Amino acid sequence: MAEFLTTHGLTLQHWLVLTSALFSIGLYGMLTRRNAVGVLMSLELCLNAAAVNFVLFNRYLAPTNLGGAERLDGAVMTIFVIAVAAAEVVVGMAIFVAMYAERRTVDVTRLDALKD
Amino acid sequence: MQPLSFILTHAWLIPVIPLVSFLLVGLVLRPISERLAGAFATLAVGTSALLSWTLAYDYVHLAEHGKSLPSLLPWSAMWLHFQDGFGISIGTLLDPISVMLLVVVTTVSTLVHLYSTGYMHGEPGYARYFAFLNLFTFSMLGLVLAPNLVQMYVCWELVGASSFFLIGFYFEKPSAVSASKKAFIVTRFADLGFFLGILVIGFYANQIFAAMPASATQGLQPLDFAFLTRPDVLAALSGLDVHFLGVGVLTLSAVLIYTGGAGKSAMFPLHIWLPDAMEGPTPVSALIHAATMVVAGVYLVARCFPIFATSGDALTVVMCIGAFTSLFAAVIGCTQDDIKRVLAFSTLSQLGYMMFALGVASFAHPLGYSASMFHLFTHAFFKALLFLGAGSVIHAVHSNDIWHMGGLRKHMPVTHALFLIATLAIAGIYPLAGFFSKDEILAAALHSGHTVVFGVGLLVAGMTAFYMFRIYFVTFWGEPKSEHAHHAHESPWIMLGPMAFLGVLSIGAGFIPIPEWVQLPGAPVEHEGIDLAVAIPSTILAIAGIGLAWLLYGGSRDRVDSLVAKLGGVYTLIKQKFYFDELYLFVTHSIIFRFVAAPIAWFDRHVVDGAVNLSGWFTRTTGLLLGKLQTGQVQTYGSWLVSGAIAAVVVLWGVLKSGGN
Amino acid sequence: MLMLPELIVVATGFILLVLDLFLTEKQRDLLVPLALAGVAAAAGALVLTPDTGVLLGGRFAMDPLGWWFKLAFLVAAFLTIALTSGLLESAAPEVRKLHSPGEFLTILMFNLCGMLLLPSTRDLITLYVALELATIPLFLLAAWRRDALGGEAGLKYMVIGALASALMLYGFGVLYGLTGTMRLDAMPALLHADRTTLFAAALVVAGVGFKLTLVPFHMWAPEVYQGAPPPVTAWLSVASKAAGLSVLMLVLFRVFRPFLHDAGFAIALLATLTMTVGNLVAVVQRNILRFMAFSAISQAGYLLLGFLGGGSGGAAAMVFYLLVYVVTNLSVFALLILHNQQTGSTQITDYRGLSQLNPLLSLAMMLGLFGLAGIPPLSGFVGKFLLFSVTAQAGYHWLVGVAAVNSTVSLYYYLRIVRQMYIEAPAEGAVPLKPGALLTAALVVTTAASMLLGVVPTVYEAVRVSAAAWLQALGQ
Amino acid sequence: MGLASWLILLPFLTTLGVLFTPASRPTLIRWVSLVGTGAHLLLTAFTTWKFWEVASPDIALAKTSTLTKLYFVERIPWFKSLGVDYLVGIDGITMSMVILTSIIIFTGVLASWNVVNRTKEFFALLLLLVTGVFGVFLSFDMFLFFMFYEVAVLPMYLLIGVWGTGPKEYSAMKLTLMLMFGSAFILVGMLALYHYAGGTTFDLTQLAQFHYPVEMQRWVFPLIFIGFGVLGALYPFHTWSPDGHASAPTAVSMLHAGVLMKLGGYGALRIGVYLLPEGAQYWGLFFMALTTINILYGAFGAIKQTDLKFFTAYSSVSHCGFVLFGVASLNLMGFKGAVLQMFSHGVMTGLFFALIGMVYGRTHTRIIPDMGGLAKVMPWLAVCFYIAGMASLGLPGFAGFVAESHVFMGGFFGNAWSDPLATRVLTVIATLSIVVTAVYVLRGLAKVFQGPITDPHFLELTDATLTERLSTGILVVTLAVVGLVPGLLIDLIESALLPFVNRLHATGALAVAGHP
Repeated sequence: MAEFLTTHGLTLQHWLVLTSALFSIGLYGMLTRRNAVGVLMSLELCLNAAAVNFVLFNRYLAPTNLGGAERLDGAVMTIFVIAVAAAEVVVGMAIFVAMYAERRTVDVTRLDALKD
Repeated sequence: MQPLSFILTHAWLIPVIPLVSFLLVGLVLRPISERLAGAFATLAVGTSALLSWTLAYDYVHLAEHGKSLPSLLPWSAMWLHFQDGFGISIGTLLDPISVMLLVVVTTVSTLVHLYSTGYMHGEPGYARYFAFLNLFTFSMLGLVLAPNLVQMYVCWELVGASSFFLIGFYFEKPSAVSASKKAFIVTRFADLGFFLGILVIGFYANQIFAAMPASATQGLQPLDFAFLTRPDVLAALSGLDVHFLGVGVLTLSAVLIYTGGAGKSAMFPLHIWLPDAMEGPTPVSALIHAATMVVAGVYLVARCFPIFATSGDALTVVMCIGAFTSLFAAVIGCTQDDIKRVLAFSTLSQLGYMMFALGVASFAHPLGYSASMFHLFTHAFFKALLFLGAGSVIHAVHSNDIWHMGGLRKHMPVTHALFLIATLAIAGIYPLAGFFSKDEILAAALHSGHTVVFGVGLLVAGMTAFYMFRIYFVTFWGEPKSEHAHHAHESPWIMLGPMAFLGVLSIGAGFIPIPEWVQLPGAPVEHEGIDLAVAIPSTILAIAGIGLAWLLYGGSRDRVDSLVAKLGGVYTLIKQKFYFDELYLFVTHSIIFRFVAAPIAWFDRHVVDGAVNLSGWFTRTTGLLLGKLQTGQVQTYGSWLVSGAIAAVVVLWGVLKSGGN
Repeated sequence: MLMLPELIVVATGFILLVLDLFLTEKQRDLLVPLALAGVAAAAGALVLTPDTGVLLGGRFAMDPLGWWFKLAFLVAAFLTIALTSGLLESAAPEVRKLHSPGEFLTILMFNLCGMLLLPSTRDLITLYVALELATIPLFLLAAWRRDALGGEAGLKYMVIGALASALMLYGFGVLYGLTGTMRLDAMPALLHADRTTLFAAALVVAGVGFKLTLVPFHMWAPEVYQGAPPPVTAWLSVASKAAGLSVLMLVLFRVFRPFLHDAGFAIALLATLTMTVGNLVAVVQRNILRFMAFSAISQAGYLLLGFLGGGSGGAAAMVFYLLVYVVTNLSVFALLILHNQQTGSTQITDYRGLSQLNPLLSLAMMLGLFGLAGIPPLSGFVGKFLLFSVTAQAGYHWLVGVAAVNSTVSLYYYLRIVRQMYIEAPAEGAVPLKPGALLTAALVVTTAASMLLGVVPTVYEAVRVSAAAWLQALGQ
Repeated sequence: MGLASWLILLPFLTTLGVLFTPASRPTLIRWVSLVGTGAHLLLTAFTTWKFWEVASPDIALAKTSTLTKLYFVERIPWFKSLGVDYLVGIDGITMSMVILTSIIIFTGVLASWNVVNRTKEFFALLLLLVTGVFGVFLSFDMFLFFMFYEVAVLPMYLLIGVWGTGPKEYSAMKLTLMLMFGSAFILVGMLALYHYAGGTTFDLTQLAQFHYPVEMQRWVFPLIFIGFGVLGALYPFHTWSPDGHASAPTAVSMLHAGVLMKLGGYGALRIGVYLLPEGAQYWGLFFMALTTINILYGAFGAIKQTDLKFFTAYSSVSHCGFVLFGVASLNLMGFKGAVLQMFSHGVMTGLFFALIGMVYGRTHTRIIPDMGGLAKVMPWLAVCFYIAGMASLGLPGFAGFVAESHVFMGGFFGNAWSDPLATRVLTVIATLSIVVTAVYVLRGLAKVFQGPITDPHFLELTDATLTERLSTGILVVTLAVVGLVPGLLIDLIESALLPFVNRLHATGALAVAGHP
């Protein structure tokens, strides 16, 4: 796999551009989607972009200077991120459902009962 | 030298007795019995008077042959310690002028106390009145005995305060209240000058004091008269090359000190309070505003005379203002209708006399100094008598206006006789007291070469005779002009007695050899007998004045009225006292209050306080505006968060690139 | 042994969860004492725990300052549960009751566990997991009352929280990329003050700033504080803030220590912004929960001052102030919760005349507010004083001025409440509040602690010793 | 425990005593307060006597020393790692201020005898406040000092807010915030002082041995001076004073104007000048000019006031200006004058406010034009009012004159670091106030007490009661005693102030050039 990537001229930088783009798209979505579910989905994008980063760095950088169990830290982190993201989504959805029951909408721009 | 007698070493008893009496009367006796309070107060001052006569007697006998009387400081104690080598002591300075004034003050005060027991009988606040009289007497005596400028100033303020309370004795009467305020504030303003004078001279005297060897200043403090009037100190002071607005230190401080004196002695243009001060009970006017307190200014200048004389310029100021005041007041005195005001203007005029007498004196020609003190002495008696006489008349007629009186010589013969004596005395008719002292002043002016002043003095002498006889004729001659005047009764003996005593003094005081005793220390003796070159013209002028008064006021009022009509505006101008009261009123109310005080009050409430409120408003408004950012839109908050992160990046880049490595 | 407190807390959480299934409505009243006992046991265990030591191959470690943080979390949890007891019990008024007490307490326990883990984490993985554990349950707690406001609060909290955690995670990723290691302690040696590092630092700070309510990452706070049930708000305002501080200290002292001194100006700026905005907006609030939110924001600004200079004095000052803040803020919340529970109101004006109805409660609340304002001899004063002192020592005299002026402004709004309680007359028909036993006890404890911490120097001196030891250990 | 601690503890114990007295028994509460403060008065007298015994042999020592010697020192380490100690002690300045405070609180309790609304809280707060005041005067550790300082300021908010009149909430808030604003400045200065000296001690006596860099002194001194100046009604930070005093209840005005405002001058002297002599040298002239404005501005401001309390408040602005003026004149006479003025103004203004309260309690108005001729129905109050007025216009025989003469002498004598002509001109301008003061005092009093009675209801009013006579009497006697025998107080404070001057001179003359 690694050989495949390097031979096709894909360096870490390319991957980083990808994750940055992913992250940015996620951010944009979080800040602009009116539908709460859409916001959650954008969040997933962000988290996943970050998670991919960890894998990448683990792949490209970490093994060179570390030994033992820590060699896998980046990958482990990714798994945790995925797990946490799932938990986050669960909690989020639970709240949305409760919200929807109360307000009959999941449009985040209409949630402004609390303000100055 | 023989040991000093008891009273000389315990001279402090003389002021302290009235003080104790003041406290007792004010705190203890007043609620118990008003009569008792009055009697006690009178007794206390009487005791002081007896003591001061004894003291004067002992003191005069201290004189050794061919020498002038010594200056003694038998008792003193540190009072206010400013810093090392600069403190203020209190003590009793005995020298000719203080002893003389001691006698005058206690004597007149006793007589006034006595007189008042009759005059004030039945008035509400009777005991309060006596308490303040006691307080005044104490303060005045303290002033007289002061061995340094600060004690003088302290007592100076206290006499001012007691004068304030006595002028405002009828505190329900608005005119009395405003007169008392006016008196206090005007003199206070003058005292500011006095105080500044003390500051200025104190600063430099302290420098000189500190530079002297300790042996040279043994037992002295920089502000002691004994130090300040020493020739070497004066030489050092006048030698200082320090000028303010082109005026040397010595002259500056002398003029400033003189300002205080001018205020108390109501010299032009600070004279405006004295006529109004006549709102107080008449005995008070007699004691405070004729015989004693108002001469404090003269006394101050006399006390500091070496300073003035060394300065020279300051003395010229004293002379000019004194001469002008004497003329100015005499002119106004000719037109007033209120008997007490006429007397007040006459007091002003006589004070001017005393002042310019001092002004013409010098170390070369010290006669003016003695003459001034002599006149102070005699004037106290006849002026007090005039006031008490006026009081007696007012008591009978219930009015101050001379045109409500008339014909009183029949109803009040004793008062009439005594008033006449005093009037003659002030007019300067031989052999009454006023003649001698006035003569000596004029002689001093003439002999020291101040001919203009001499001329003014002569003129004023004539005018004095005129206006004094004007009120005399209007009051005691002619027909009674009011209902009260018809039914006037002679006053009781408790009032007449003191007047009679003063009458005797008005006649005889001229024969007391004050000028012999009161000599300017360190100057040649220049006393001479009656100088006919002066006596004759002055007597002629006086008689002329009396004659003119008789002419105008001896008979009907028509002549006066036609004369007034002819004078027209000039007369009104004079009668309105040259509108000085209005001028002051304008300056204080329309300028200071309106253009200083009111704007400051406004500025404070609106600008300074406004700034404080503005900062509060600003805080709230900023808070409100920042609060508006809480739109309730979660995505906006998210944007803030992201922008915050970006901003943090930028800031960190900036800070660590520039500030770090 | 090192992890005993955390384990006890987790165990308590599970026990509560399981018990909840078997208990009747009435019997559930036992859950609160049980939870309290669990927290107390954890605290007891903490006391016995040594303040240094390593577990899990260096991914979990005790350090002297972490010990204090854990104490703060446990104290906060204990007090919060005590304050909440009135709303959790079956007899509570239906409208404002917090339903499902077992679940509520369980989630609280898990949340607490996450916080307890935070100061001990030594690599990015544990840090991330602990942080999320310390955050996600809060979303649920905030939305506990499934009413419109609660739901909105929970949702907003969740969205912003997720955003912040995404940013932070991205930052973590960059850090990992830069150093190739997850171990926090290994990072300083591998980092240079280049743009990428600073970029990562900024992202991490933004993520933590969300938890610590630093301006401009604070905007969720007023909304959530207002919408959440008051006990949750209380918990949020103290525990979540403490968690934020512990992470920030971890990050700034362990990871970015080489730059800490030079970044002083940035910290100063952030502190200025945070306290000023918090204070200014607090001035105009009418709802007491929102008001407390802004007050808490400004307090975070003061806390930040301790980072200036990067010395152990600063660390000690922050931790001490945190302890002070926990007890003081909870003493204020005690009355706030009680008031809300019995009147349903959250308006500041509804506190009017309280001093005439409940003199002692009002006194306690006033002391709490003065403590927050930093008025001596309350400990809030000493705490602030220490922070200001650190600031001055770092040479930021102007910032001391800013902070002190801000204190003045804050006094204004704290006094507004005092004014309502003491100067205004009570409303017609207002009845005195009746505090429960647990709440009273908690109030007494917090008030006493908030006074004593400032007068008895023992705690501060102990923190100071810990901080010195901690920083020394870091330096090696 | 020593005398100094007891002086702080006694009012605090009295506070507790009041707190533990049931609110339903207001009379008992009053008596507890009265007995507590009375006992404090006795304790103060005893301490003064003791102090005099131990301190008087050391006067010669003070002439050369640059450190003020403390007596009855108690030091208990507190926050050890910070160098914070519980450090209390007494020197001459402290002693005189303690005497003042003790008198004022005792008379203040008497003057509040008729507070009926929430009596317990009132007295508890009043006594708490005064505990803080004693703490400030007696503590010589800056931390402790600052702590007590705020304890002294804050109860004012409730005292005015609850028991005040008029726009009380506004006034109370403004007062509290402005004073706290001032203390923000102080805090900055204090922490700078602490850290520049190494950050190991807050002990004033030890900090005094440290020589601060001149540059640092130059920026810290104005902070300290202005910070304390706010409490000392320094122009333009004085506007809390009129509103605050006007709204405050009698005893609070008394304490506030009488004692609390003194903390300003005290702090400026004790911390500003003492620790930062070179800063003082640099800024002396500037602050002299500012306080000259203070003096005249307050006096002119008072002329136009119609409310008796505003009137007195502006007069306080003017008189407190003297205190700061004396401090800024940087010589022994100025310093002594400042302390004397603190004392005399404290007593005098305490008397003023007590009397205003009494008059207001009868006429139910404080508006000067509405009153008139009251001397007829309340001679005692009138006499006391006039005495207070005369004292405030600096009539010799009362304490005010002693103080003012020192201040003016001090200003005129100037110092080596300010342009002599400038200090003299400023002094001369400042002396104008003695005339302006006479104007407003006499105008105000004349309207209230003299002239015809303006309202027939006034004829039914009564003169002072026994407690009122007692409280005013004590204050009047104090004014007179200090005025007549100033040595009593001067000797007490001089040895404490000499080191202040010595310190200024020990720094060596700085170049006069480059003044602000």
